[in-house]
Amino acid sequence: MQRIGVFVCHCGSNIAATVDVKKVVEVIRSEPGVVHAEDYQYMCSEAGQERIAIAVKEHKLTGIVVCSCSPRMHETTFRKAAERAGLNPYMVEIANIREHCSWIHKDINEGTEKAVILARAAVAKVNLNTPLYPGESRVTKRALVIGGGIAGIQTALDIADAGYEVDIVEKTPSIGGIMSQLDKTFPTLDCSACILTPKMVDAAAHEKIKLYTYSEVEKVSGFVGDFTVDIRKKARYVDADKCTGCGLCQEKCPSKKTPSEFNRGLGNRSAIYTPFAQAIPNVPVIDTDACIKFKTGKCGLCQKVCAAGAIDYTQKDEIVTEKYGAIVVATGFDTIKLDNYDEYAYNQSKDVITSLELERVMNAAGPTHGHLERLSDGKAPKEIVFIQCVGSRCSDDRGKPYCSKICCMYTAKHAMLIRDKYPDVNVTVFYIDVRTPGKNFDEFYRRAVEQYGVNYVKGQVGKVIPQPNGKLLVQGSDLLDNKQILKEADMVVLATAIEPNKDVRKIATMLTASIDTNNFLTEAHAKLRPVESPTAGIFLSGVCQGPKDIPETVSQAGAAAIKVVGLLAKDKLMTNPCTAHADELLCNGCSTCANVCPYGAISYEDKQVNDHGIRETRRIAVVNNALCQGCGACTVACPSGAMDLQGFSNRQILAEVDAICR
Amino acid sequence: MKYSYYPGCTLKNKAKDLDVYARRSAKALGFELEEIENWQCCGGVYPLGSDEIATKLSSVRALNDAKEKGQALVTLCSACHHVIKRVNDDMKNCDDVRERANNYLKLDAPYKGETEVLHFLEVLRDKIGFDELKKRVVNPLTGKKIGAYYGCLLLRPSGVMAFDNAENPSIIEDFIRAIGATPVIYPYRNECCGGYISLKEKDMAKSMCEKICESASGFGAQMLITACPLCMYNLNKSTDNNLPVYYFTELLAEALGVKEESEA
Amino acid sequence: MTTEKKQAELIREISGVEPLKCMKCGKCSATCPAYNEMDIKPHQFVSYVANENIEALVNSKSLWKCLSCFACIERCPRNVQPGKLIDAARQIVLRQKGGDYLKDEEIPELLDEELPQQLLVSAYRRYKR
Amino acid sequence: MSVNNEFKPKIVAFCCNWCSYAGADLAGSSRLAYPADVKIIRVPCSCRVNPMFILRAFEKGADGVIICGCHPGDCHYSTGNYYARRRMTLLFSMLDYIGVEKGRARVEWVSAAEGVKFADTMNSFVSKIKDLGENVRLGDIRCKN
Repeated sequence: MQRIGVFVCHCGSNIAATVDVKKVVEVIRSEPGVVHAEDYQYMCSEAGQERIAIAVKEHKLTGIVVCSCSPRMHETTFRKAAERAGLNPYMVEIANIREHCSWIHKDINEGTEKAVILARAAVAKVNLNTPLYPGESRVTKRALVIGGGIAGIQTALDIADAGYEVDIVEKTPSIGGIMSQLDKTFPTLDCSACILTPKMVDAAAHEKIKLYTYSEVEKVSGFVGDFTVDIRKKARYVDADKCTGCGLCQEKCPSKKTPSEFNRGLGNRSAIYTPFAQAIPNVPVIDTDACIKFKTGKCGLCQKVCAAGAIDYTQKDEIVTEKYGAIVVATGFDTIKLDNYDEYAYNQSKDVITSLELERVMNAAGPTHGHLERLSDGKAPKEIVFIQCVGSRCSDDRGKPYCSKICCMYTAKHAMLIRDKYPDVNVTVFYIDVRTPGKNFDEFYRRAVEQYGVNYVKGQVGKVIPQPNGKLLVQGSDLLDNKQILKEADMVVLATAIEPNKDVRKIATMLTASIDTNNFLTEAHAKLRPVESPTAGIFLSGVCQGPKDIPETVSQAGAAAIKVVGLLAKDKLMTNPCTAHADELLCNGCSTCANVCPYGAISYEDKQVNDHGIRETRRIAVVNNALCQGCGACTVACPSGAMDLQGFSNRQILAEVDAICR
Repeated sequence: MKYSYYPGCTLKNKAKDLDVYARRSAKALGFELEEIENWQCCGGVYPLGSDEIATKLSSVRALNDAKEKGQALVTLCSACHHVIKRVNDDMKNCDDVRERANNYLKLDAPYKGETEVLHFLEVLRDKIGFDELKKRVVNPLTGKKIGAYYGCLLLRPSGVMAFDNAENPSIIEDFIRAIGATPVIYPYRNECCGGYISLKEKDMAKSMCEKICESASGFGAQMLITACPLCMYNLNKSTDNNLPVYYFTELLAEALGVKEESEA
Repeated sequence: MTTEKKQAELIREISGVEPLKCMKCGKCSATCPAYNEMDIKPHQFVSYVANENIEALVNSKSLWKCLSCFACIERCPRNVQPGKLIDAARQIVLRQKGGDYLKDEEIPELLDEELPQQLLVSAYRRYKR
Repeated sequence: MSVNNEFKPKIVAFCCNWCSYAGADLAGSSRLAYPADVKIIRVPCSCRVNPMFILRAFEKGADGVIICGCHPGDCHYSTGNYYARRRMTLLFSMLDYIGVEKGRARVEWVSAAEGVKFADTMNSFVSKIKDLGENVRLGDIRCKN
């Protein structure tokens, strides 16, 4: 029989207001196994934990039940307290009488009654608890960063600077990401390339960083400290060791009609290409869908002109398998497709563009060489309308329910840059709210209005109406004047919502990292663990976790890096002891459990058993405790009832059921 | 192929052309429109109030009639299509409306939105196919520049109507291409003509239709086509025939070479 | 409960619209083809109901100017459906005695040769109980 | 007091640690009320819920049992909720077969972000169970006083 101590927390008035804690203490004393019960103002405080230690000693406790907040909050705290008092930490159970009781019920009788039942269930469970001991696993001292945008680059640089090896896997031919497509950055208006390119070069040159560009993560297995990852290096058809990056092949390539991804489809590129001039690595790839050689077998011009002999049409995809201790997801974002917003005439008019397309139009290396012009006729615009929140803050299935966060600032930036460079161009911004929290952000927006004369109109646009004369009639609300405005514009720029990169769901599935309904990766804790995934060993960097601008991305990248470094600095990790195990006498080696195990943690061994005096060799399931994550799928699948889960055993759960139904 | 057919009040009267040419074209294309017996007027306007039942019953009767015959229900008039399609959606998805309507009607078997409601244009697109239609055209309207006028009722709300992209539709343009003519795309094609407002507020409807016609002409349309008698009426009132308006079925019959055919 | 509060609740009930979903972007008013004819604008329908300012709403001429073209409903990013609110307000008026907006004796002079039945039927449903 | 006569159902909710238990926590921290009749048992994953647990609950006098897991595709262990879904489909059809009313047992997907859904789900489940009344079919008569 256990000797159980029950500790009921008031949590100030959070619990005590709707649960009569004294009554709980009084009632629970008579439960089997309970030898001590007390209440205290704040059990999680140092004094509260001290009370546990004293009680363990005084009453020779073997098990502890804390009736308090959610175990997701303080289970670890109380386990550590128990451990300090000399108990096995897994002899502690929490009865959640705050989130699951006091906070949702108003009536004190009802709350007290429920708290007692929850406490009873926890006592019933502890009666069956056994000490558990975590195992150890090793840590591979190398990190993987998935995604080579500013988030991935910064994370990799910070990890590498701390002395650990780190690989970046980037699916496009160059690192740089969306930031490389931007012209200027807010709120200081530095040129994006000027601040990004040096970082790209640093990453490429760093002796601890290895770049896998034009590569994708194919398969992930293992667990924190010991991941095994297959990386597919897609065939570039260009030998990176031989290529000098002279660019002659791109110049001579006769297939030049493929929309350039880098220029957001506003210009064309050749079939053999580097996405942009500062690409890293400066090694082109052949787009086989566009290449005449691949489509017809004729051409081969690039091979002929390549003095270095780097073109190799026979190259094949290659799979590289690497080991990592930690993985950082930095897959970034893209703008949403605007097919659900045809009232803004994006698909009907070339002069309606997204803000990211405007970045390319404004950029000297872009399709118009930095001249602001209408894409339909090349004419200089005189009247430009910006529309905010296109696809953001939409709860109607057409767009995204969240605020994309960066649009207010980049629109102010665009408006300001245009008014600065082309003072004769009028700029109107239709906005719902201007959201510019951040250092020097609101000042920046106000400068656009006060110094640059940008006309901000509070109200959304209903429709953009292309006119026969080529102009665009913008029909919008002016809510402050209570008017419907019709404004003739030459160009319309849509602040298009951003969404996580399309591949993130696939990657999250491989990593068993959780993801929310908007495809943003979920943090382990929204406030206190914002750069970690709930899956151990997986970290988050940049927009894959939620919309953010460059300064925030860089900060988060650094935070993710230090978390990775903290992990890699350890030689050994403790593993979760709540794992499955098979009862050797009951197991018949049928393989059902191995079939349902998502981690491949179960294998079979021929073992000598002594079944009530009968000695024989049987095929028996063996669980690898380092691989088992403790989901329990096998325990239910097992036809003979041999499989059970430590910490959540059949008997423990049944005891809880019985206690609740009593 | 046989479809149940709901003509609606106006097609028996002021909009006979819309009906007659549709029937002839259907015959030429090898499908039959079997008129629902004793159909009642749909009311012309879908009742938005969630507590309205009586005003939805005539549509339910027609829908149930088609269900009992195991046929899809075809409509021509935009307003009828709008009302019937939305009532059908209520019967399928709104427990309260379904329960109350069925309690009232006491049908042999309760109606639960089983009938497929198709606009004639959807039959052409989804059942016949515009490629097939193109093959059947004997008298292509080559060179004609036609603006499609959708109006509001066919397209909105897009979730229920599921007719086409409500902001940038293409079904009538594809139809125009199939009969050999050239579609003219203009931005006001899905803006309202004023609808019923023209009874009492003639100027309001007129100014709305002027915008539509001006935009269409501006983009080079020589004529407009529509599926709705009320749109037709409102547009005609404001164009002074500078921009003639036709029912799409009339051009269809012409292209199929059955316009002049006497009804057998 | 005041009459206005009751009526506001009735409007919510008839329309099935939750005015609190509105984020006040004004897209409905930006989209409305009858905007200039209205005294209370589409985005205000929502705030009038939310604020239980029903007396003004039911006396508004906007009730009779809305075309039910569903543009505001289609384009609303929050699925608020202001068009349904104004329709419910109209229902409240029509369901009262003498609430009809169209008198039988007005009709003959409104007719003309081409006028389709559909127009009369629709107008009856819009304007009369 | 009339309260004493009111039927207070016993309801056991199995919640997976990663999504639904966190969803219940969120319901709590958002102060979203649902009846105290619901008592939650934490399990690592919905796939840990053995049909035996549910039968035992009914046997011991539970009036309703609800299993909550991560949304399909979002399971922390990738596939656990799919197993749960299949197992429970089978179990429920068996319960139906032996005469336990449909609706006494339910599976719902509640994410860690869905505090509102958790509370709504519990409210609707409790009212369903109240409609169904006391569970008599599987109760072990030996357990009765």
